[in-house]
Amino acid sequence: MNKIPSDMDIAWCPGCGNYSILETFDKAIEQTGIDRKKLALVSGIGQAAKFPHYTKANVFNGLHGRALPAATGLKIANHELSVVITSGDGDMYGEGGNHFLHAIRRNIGVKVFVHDNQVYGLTKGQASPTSDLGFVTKVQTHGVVSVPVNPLAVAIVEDASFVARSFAGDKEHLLAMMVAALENQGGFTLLDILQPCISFNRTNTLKWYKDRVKKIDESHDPYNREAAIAMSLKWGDEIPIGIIYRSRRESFEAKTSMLAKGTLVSQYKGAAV
Amino acid sequence: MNKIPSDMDIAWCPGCGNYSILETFDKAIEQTGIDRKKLALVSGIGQAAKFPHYTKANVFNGLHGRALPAATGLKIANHELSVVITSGDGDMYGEGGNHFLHAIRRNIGVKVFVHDNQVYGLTKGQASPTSDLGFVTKVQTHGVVSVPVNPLAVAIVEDASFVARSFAGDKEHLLAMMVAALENQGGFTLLDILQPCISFNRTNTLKWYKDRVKKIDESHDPYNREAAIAMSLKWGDEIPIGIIYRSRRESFEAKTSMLAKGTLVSQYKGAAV
Amino acid sequence: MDMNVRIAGEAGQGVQTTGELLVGALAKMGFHVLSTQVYMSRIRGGLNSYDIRFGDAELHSARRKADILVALNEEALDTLAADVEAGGAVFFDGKAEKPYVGIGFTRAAKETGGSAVMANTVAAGAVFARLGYDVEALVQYLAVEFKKKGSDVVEKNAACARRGGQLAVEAGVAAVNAPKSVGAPGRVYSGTEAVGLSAALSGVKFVASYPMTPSTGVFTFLAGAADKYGIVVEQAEDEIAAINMVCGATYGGVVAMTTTSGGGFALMCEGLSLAGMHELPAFVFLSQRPGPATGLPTRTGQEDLQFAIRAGHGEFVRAVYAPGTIEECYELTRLGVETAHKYQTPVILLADQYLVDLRKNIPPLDETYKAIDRHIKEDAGEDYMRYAVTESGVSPRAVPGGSAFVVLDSDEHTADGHITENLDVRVEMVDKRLRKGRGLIEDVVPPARYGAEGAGHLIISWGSTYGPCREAVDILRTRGVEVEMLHFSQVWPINTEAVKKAVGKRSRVTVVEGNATGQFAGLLREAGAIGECEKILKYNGLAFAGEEIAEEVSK
Amino acid sequence: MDMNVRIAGEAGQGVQTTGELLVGALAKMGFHVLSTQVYMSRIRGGLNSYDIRFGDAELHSARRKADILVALNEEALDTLAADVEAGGAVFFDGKAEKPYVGIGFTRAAKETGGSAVMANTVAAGAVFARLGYDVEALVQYLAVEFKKKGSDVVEKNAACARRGGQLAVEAGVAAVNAPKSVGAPGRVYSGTEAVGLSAALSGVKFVASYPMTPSTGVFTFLAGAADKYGIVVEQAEDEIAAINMVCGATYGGVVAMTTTSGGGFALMCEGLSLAGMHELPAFVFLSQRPGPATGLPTRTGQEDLQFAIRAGHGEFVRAVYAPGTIEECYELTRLGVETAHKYQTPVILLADQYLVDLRKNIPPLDETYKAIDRHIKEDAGEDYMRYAVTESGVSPRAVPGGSAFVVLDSDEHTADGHITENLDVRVEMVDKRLRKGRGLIEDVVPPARYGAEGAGHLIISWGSTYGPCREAVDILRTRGVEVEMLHFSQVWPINTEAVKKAVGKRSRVTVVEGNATGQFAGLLREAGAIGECEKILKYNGLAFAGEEIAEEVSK
Ligand SMILES: Cc1ncc(C[n+]2csc(CCOP(=O)(O)OP(=O)(O)O)c2C)c(N)n1
Ligand SMILES: Cc1ncc(C[n+]2csc(CCOP(=O)(O)OP(=O)(O)O)c2C)c(N)n1
Ligand code: SF4
Ligand code: SF4
Ligand SMILES: [Mg+2]
Ligand SMILES: [Mg+2]
Repeated sequence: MNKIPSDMDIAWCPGCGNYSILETFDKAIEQTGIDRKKLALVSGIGQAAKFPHYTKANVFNGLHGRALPAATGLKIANHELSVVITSGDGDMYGEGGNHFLHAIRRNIGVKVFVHDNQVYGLTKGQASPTSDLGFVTKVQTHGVVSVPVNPLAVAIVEDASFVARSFAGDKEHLLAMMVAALENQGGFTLLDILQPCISFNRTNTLKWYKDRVKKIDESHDPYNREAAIAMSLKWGDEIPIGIIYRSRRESFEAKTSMLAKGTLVSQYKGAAV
Repeated sequence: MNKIPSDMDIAWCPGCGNYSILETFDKAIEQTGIDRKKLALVSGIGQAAKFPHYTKANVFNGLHGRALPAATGLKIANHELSVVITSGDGDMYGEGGNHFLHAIRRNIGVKVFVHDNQVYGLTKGQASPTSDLGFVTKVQTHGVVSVPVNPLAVAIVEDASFVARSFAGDKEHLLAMMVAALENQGGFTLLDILQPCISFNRTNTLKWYKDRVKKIDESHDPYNREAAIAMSLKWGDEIPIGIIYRSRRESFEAKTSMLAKGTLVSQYKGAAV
Repeated sequence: MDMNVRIAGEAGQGVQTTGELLVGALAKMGFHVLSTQVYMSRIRGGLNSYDIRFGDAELHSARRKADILVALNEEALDTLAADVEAGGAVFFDGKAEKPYVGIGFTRAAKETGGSAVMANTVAAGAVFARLGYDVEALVQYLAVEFKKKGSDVVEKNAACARRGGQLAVEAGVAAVNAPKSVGAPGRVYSGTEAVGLSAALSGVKFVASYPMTPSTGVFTFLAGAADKYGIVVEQAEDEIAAINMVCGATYGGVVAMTTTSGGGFALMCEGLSLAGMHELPAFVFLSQRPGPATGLPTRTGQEDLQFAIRAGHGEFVRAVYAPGTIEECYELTRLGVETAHKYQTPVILLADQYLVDLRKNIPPLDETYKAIDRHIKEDAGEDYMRYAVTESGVSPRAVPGGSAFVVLDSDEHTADGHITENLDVRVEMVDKRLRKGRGLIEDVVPPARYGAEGAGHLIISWGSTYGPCREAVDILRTRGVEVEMLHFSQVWPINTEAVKKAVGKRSRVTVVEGNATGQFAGLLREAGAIGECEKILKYNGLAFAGEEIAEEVSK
Repeated sequence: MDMNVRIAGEAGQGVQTTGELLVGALAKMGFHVLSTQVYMSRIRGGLNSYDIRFGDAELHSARRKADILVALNEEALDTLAADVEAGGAVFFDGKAEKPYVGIGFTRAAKETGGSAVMANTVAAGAVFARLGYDVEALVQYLAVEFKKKGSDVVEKNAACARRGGQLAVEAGVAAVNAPKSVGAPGRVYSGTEAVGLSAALSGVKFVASYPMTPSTGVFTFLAGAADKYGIVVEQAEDEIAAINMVCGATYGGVVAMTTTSGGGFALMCEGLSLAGMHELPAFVFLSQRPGPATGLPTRTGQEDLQFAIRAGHGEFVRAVYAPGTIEECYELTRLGVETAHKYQTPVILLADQYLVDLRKNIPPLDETYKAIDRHIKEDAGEDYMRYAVTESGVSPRAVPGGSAFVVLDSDEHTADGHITENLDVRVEMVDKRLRKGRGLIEDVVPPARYGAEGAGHLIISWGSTYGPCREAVDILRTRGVEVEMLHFSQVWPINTEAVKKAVGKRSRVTVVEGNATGQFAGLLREAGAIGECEKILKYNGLAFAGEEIAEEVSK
């Protein structure tokens, strides 16, 4: 049941960080006991966005950058589904930036897993919104001049329900984060996963990340917004991983009176209005 | 020269906050000595976006939400122009949200004046991204449930060059802010202007704002990011106005080697490559 | 016989309120009423006008001139007095020189009712005097209308209405020979209401839109109806979000729609293509206004036809409906939603500012809630294939959350929905998707005919030009000119054979459209359905009047 | 005579490198070379192939079968061995059973050159042995090609090439009768390079794009050429930003463009409409791939023709060019940019994956930099009117920063660019904008003819189907079937009279297109330029081969 369709050939490069994310995801689903028939994976386009094809679930593999609105529509139609987005840094923070900004405000209860390799993988190595300054590509021939977007900080100032970072190179940590994210009931849930791309990011390699990631100290209170913002602004020699922020807001679904009597889609079953 | 075309009939409601913004803008241009022939006003669509028609300047009145990319293209074509955007909260933070997020990263040297009336004026009163929680409209019949976007906080965490807030009801303050914004040479410049909409926002009225705005204390150091973030998160009983944040980043134009020898458009004049 | 009353003034002066008051009262009194609106893109100021045409027979179009003009400000007087029929009356809110009748509506309202907002009631009273109708009929209507607001409001309005009539008489206004009541149906609907109501009754449960004139009315209508019908109405951050939310919601099994106009629709093209590939029943209400770009935001036009038909990259099938009447707004909304679900493909309902703002009294629409058949297969089971290849091209539809895994991919995919680069499967899937076009063609709403059957001259209308064309046919007939008319309320796909048959042999074919390039004529030609033809085109932002078309035809 | 060498293997195995090496060497040796690529949407793995067809006469299309297959992995062998001509050779990187020739390219490369990346040089050496060409010609080419990398690299590659030849001989490979060099022009270009180079030479100084296959090549080319030509290349956050940046930059007076494919273009529709309303010379390079939605991201198709022509709400004029050859890529890019500026309106250059990846040796393109005429009026002065009404519809163009105020509005506007709701001005402005269409029609690139003049059977091609159709005409001629061919390198607007004249009376008209619905045939019909016609359509993601069209025609 949790195996990929046997004739499905995984299109990722051997050695790609996406494999550990896939493996860990399957573990997290097992651990949380989520019924795969009630699991919907929504994605855009990119390497990360191919993910849903490689596990067993309902799948909506839509347009580049548009996973969030599709997932929002789906979650509203049937909020009993676990709706998980698997996206890339370009997909979510580039093409999809506006939806990112507004889905957080809405606090829609979807889980957003961003495979953040700081590069456009599928289109062969252009800079992404999270590429570091100076990153050289065939388009950014003199190196990136725009400062990287800080999705975690943006999510925190917009008061997202759950904001965390993990690393594909630390499966144990990743599993813990995925489980926490999947179990979060508060609304918009962001898990940014540092993911080495061996083909196009020769700067932020597995080793580069390994040398820098640092688990967030237990003393950090994710409900403390100020501390969370400060934590989210850290990047460079030390990159904090763990749950950075949590908010006590109510989710969109919880606040929408129309959904109190059951899922929207179930409302066709009963009597006419 | 700085008069509006005599046959131009201003389409704003009598009593609208936009009038003081217009009046103050003309003063700011006078005070800064900006040559109107070198001034380009770029706007999207909305009440605020009609602004460029009511003063004398070069005008690019484009699409709803798309002032920023158009202004970016223009600034790159001719960085000797003063490029000023007059936009609304819906235009800039709603439809235009993705450009907002990325123009800041780019630190393109355009001035963004947002006439923030916390409502969609031109389309008759739907909630905007800055509408307060609970704001009731014909679309948001049970009141707004999404938390307002915090454009200032977002701009600060994205390290914009200049971030300030002012109020249409305090022309003196507004003039000072406009002048400071126009004179800022560092790159992306955001001035969010609280603007009463007498027709569709009966909550955040002139009085409502007057009772709450509070000039930022001189002791505030806009180069202190932490303090700036804390300041930007304030909203409600007390709404700080003034320069909240400044950064020492270099602008896109300054960092682009191609523009070192003069404006891009001037490069047709010289010898062929 | 019929008459045309025109209320004109600045935005914010109550043009619309006065108009609606008269429409309501006259409809209640049993006249046939049809009203249209022309307004500027501003909240206050400018010049707006509201035409109330009413009479003793059904009406289908506006008239160019007014029999009575109520000018609420000087600009209205200056600009519109020339468009009053000879012998017509002009009321002006203030002092006016002869032949204009100066009545201080606002002043009278303040004096009589205590508030300037009742000026429209005073004006309505004056209009009644001119028409020679008993002002008490107006008073009765007001009593019902304002009942909820309490007896004080009712009484003050009654006084204002009476005062208006009195002032008109005092000013020397004589009653004219006005239409007699015929007991016409008493329920007034706008195009907006007919679309919104039908959507709600058809089981639309999710609406995601970004406001844009002239589509916002339907969005707002559905927001207002949300509690009653159990609809989640969400204002999206932009139109791209709106269409993708709709895709997500339909995937989830809910009937969903979005409302937009040209610029917003332009942003939805990629999402439309997604619905084509995913085979999702996305329903788009596209209300046109003149372009390009921002154009004339509050005016009318039919410029987005060919765009609507070609919008989206790659090839996929769709249906595009274009209602011409309030009734068609109601029927085609349901049919559109049904077709989207029957064929699992995007459907567009193409309206325009003229049509959404058109108001008319018609027999009450059926308000029974009856959700359309979503064609959902329950218990699809583990072996479910979302894109099973079928003869009709339509695959059994399951939705997530049940016993099946439902897999959609925007890349080319195998029958189970997973990504593929197998090029034979590609061809099979393209053929499958396009095969749905056959059923869509069979289901096309046949063009409706009107006028002199088989006449040598055929007039073709589509969408909102129906009414004006129909009136033109009647006008021409009174002048002894026999023409036949063919009306298309579905503009895509084109059933070439059916059209060819309906057109038959004619000496003259004229296509009437609200655009500058003759887009529908082009489509009919491409389909091989017609050959050379004449075109009557209008693109100044206003709708046709029947008389205007009759004139053009007679040229 | 000509031969076809096919290199196939996984992404990342050097299929492209090997292909380009052979193309380069064979072109240098004076053969006519034409290469095409087929690849999957992945970075590693899968199955890609690269065809190098070369001979003693100019080539216009790929062939379906190969004379030599170099299979870099087992999947390539299993899938493609069947597509080798009888008597052809199959090389396999490893052990292989007869009749396949197993040569350990990688192993040989490691042993001889010290690194696996030189396996492609070994393979090229083996191919040379099969062709009976002196491997020293390959070595010479390598010496020039790798000069910059130092003598060590050159020597190691030389050794690998020789080793490849030797291994082939040892494996019993016999030389075949191969084409003789004819001193063909030595400069190889891809479609991508021809477009990119032409854009740079025409004075494009600003490029804003969002990456999307198969348009990214031109974007990357221009980024690589930026320092040389003084171009600012900016990766936009999305395609909406890209087109609006282009609008802003052209307003500023700079020649600007964007590159995209179907899905990205869909997002640009509103911006395109803006360029139409603002009258800005926005230039869009639209490289097609199969849809709808994500479709087949790395394959080819011609499915976006009608969308490109109708994209954007409201009505405005545009030109759409569709090059069929490398030379046309070069010429039409400049012409497209020129037309955009001459008429101040958006222009689209429509290519596809097949064409951008096509490589061919042709006489060197003129690399003189000569910016196009931007038609800018200097010193326009205080009284300047951006939208002065003229006979041609084209208003004198000034840019901001000079003596004039330059005012653009996306709403309907008066001649000075300010917003208006004057409906007479509206009509005047629509007419003015659409009047530009007349000049555009006069300037249309006439269709090119080829083959038997006046033959009863006419084949129509557009864009990249040119080459395959042309080859089909030649093939048919050798079989005694005379057909004429008409090639459209501009697909919009349609000059109906010119097409009618060129088509004349034919007993049979066949339109050849890379889509499933016959879009260009539809356009020609709508224009009234042709009547009933046959269609040869292909939509599996691959380009036509000449033989295939010849076969279809003969059916
Ligand atoms: C509208 C649109 N624009 C562009 C593309 C091309 N495209 C596909 S994936 C991608 C970027 C992928 O980067 P990211 O989201 O970081 O994913 P990754 O491949 O790195 O996992 C782009 C630009 C597209 N499919 N659609
Ligand atoms: C693509 C598109 N979508 C929607 C609209 C309709 N529209 C025009 S202005 C506006 C919102 C205006 O709100 P805001 O930007 O806050 O400006 P305000 O009128 O309040 O000054 C909208 C939704 C449009 N013109 N284009
Ligand atoms: S290109 Fe990078 S992200 Fe994509 S599959 Fe390969 S290693 Fe992974
Ligand atoms: S609607 Fe509001 S924002 Fe617009 S002009 Fe009127 S008062 Fe000003
Ligand atoms: Mg990435
Ligand atoms: Mg606003």
